[in-house]
Amino acid sequence: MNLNALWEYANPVKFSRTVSLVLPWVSVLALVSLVVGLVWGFFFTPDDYRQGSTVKIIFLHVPSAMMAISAWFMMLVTSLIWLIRRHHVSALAAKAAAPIGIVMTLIALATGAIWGQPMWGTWWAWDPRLTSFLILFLFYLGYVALWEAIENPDTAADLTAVLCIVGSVFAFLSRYAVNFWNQGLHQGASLSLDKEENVADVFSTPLYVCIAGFVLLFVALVFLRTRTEIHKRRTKALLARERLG
Amino acid sequence: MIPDLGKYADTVLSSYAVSILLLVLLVAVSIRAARKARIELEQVEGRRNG
Amino acid sequence: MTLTVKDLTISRGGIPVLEGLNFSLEPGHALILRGPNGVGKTTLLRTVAGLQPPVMGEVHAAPESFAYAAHSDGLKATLSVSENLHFWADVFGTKGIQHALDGFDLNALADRPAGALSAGQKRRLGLARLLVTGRPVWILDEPTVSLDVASVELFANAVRAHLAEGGAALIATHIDLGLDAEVLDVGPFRAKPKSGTGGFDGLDESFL
Amino acid sequence: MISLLLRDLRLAMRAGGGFGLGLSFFLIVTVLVPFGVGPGSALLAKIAPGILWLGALLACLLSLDRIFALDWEDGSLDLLATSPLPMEGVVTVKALAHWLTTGLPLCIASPVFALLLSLPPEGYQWLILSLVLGTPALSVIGTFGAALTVGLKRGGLLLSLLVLPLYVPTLIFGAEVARRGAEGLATTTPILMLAGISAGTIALLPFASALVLRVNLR
Repeated sequence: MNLNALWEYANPVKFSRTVSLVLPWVSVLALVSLVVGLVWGFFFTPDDYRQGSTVKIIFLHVPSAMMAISAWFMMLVTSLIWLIRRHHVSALAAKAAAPIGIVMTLIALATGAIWGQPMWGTWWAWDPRLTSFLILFLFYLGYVALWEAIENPDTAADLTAVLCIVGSVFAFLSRYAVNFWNQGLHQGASLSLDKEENVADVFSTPLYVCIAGFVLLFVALVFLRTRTEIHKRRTKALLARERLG
Repeated sequence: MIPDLGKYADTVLSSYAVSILLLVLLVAVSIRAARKARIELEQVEGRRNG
Repeated sequence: MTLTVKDLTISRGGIPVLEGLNFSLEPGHALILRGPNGVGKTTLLRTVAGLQPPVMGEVHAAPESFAYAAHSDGLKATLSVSENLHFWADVFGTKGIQHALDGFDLNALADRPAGALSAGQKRRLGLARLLVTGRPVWILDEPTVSLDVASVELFANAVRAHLAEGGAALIATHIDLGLDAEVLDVGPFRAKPKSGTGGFDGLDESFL
Repeated sequence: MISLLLRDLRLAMRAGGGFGLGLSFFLIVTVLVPFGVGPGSALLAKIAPGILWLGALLACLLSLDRIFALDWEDGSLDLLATSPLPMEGVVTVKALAHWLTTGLPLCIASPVFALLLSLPPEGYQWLILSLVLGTPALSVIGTFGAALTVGLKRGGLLLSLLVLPLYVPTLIFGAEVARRGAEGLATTTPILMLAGISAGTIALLPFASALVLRVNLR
């Protein structure tokens, strides 16, 4: 496949049309895998011998945490594409992804706190990984606030793109700073290839289904929200043109 | 219907409730915004072409 | 050739406002821009000065040849008139501010803080800044705002002297400065909505 | 560029320039802390490094929106952008001027404030060292935030929201140096990290700030 053909989707019309074609399928797939994964996880998994039934929270906590980071990473990539190739769809996709990232971060934080209450005996501990997500949450807030504050859409796209890149570096630094600041109580990454013993097989399959569901949901929402942003931009441009006469 | 969650029932149920609520809210807000943006655009386009 | 503008399209807030602009400015000449309010004169001047990028087309000029002056004069209220001028002279790497003080009749005010000047006096100081830049092409946006008749004459003389020395000036103004200058009405260059791109299908990267 | 620095310093010294404002703010924070947590010197000594760093950070934050706001309002920024000075240079000078009028006085005055909070004597040198190493990063990062929000109405609050998360690593390592120093622990690692962050931000961030400022002037 010719890689250059990919850039065609940077055209707002082509993008919108493709979204209209693909969105129903992605949405259905997302819904099905989310329902299957969560029902499987909630009803048909055994309790863990250490954590009891709280182990069922990983089906929400792990995928949302992964998506919280992936969403930011996607924003970083689309911001770079915007700065380098000036494709508006790219900038708008970054704008569209940020609120999804916020919700994912919130879910990760909330489930983490709720899980921590019986496990650690406290709602909130300044554990490095929870703290990192809190900082990520602040970055998301700043990013969205900057988009909202600026009137001119291209200026907003430029400034938020730079903020996203600079923010990524500092988020990365914060991660290490926080690790250094408090060597914590979180168990190692719940899902990683080299630590398979952490998550037993009975949990891993529904977990994979849930992760797929979250990814598909993210993709569907980004498609939908980006198309919304394209429509808004078009409306704004037409209104501005009307005012010019 | 609900499986035996033992002493952690509140914890697990509230996690699922909070998460699903947030996800549904996000989807609802996105869909509403999409509909609103589409209607506004159609109005402006209509005025322009009409 | 001091300044050449080719097929320039400029935009404000992402919407093209002027298109197909072509003009050039030779040393010793001035070009007056006219056109109704909001047509894009300020945007054009800012684009030529390099403060914002053009949508299409090119601006050719020797590097670092512009001195830009717009509605705000960039004066610091707590610095005196001569301190303000000395600062800009230092920034532009030129020596001496006496000719600037003379040119705009500011000698008597030299030690007064800029904050204590009247609006017209501030404007004169802002324009005197042009003389200390040592740049050949002046880009002026409504330079005569709040100037009285005598001060307008001072300004016109300063422009004439600048042109006589081989400088050039691009001025957006509504009053007649009595300069021997070409006039460009930018009204006819107003950007037109592209025909044939009726609906959503036709939208391009600027969403029009 | 030196003339720009001198001008900014002169403006800061003159009436209404806000010089010393950060210092006074720092003083007030330091004085208020014992009222909040009680006068016991053991507790104060324990939290002193963190409080002093937080105070320095907030004092820095307080004056950030002035970095470009005045030059934006009176049009100087447009004129500087068309001047021979490179934008990166302008941004660096602005950050330096901010540090000289805010960070440096904080570093110099910090022993007095440390005294008020009963910091153990062996902590003084580490506190000063950490501030000297860390406050330049605070000024440079803050200049980036100020460049992002220049020209925005009600930009001050947004500026804080944008800058505070960026301050996290500097604060952690800076306060860690001061804390470990006061407790007589090894300080090499946080010092190296703090110095690295400062050096990195000073070297790289002005390019981002200049880019952002040019976008904002469009």
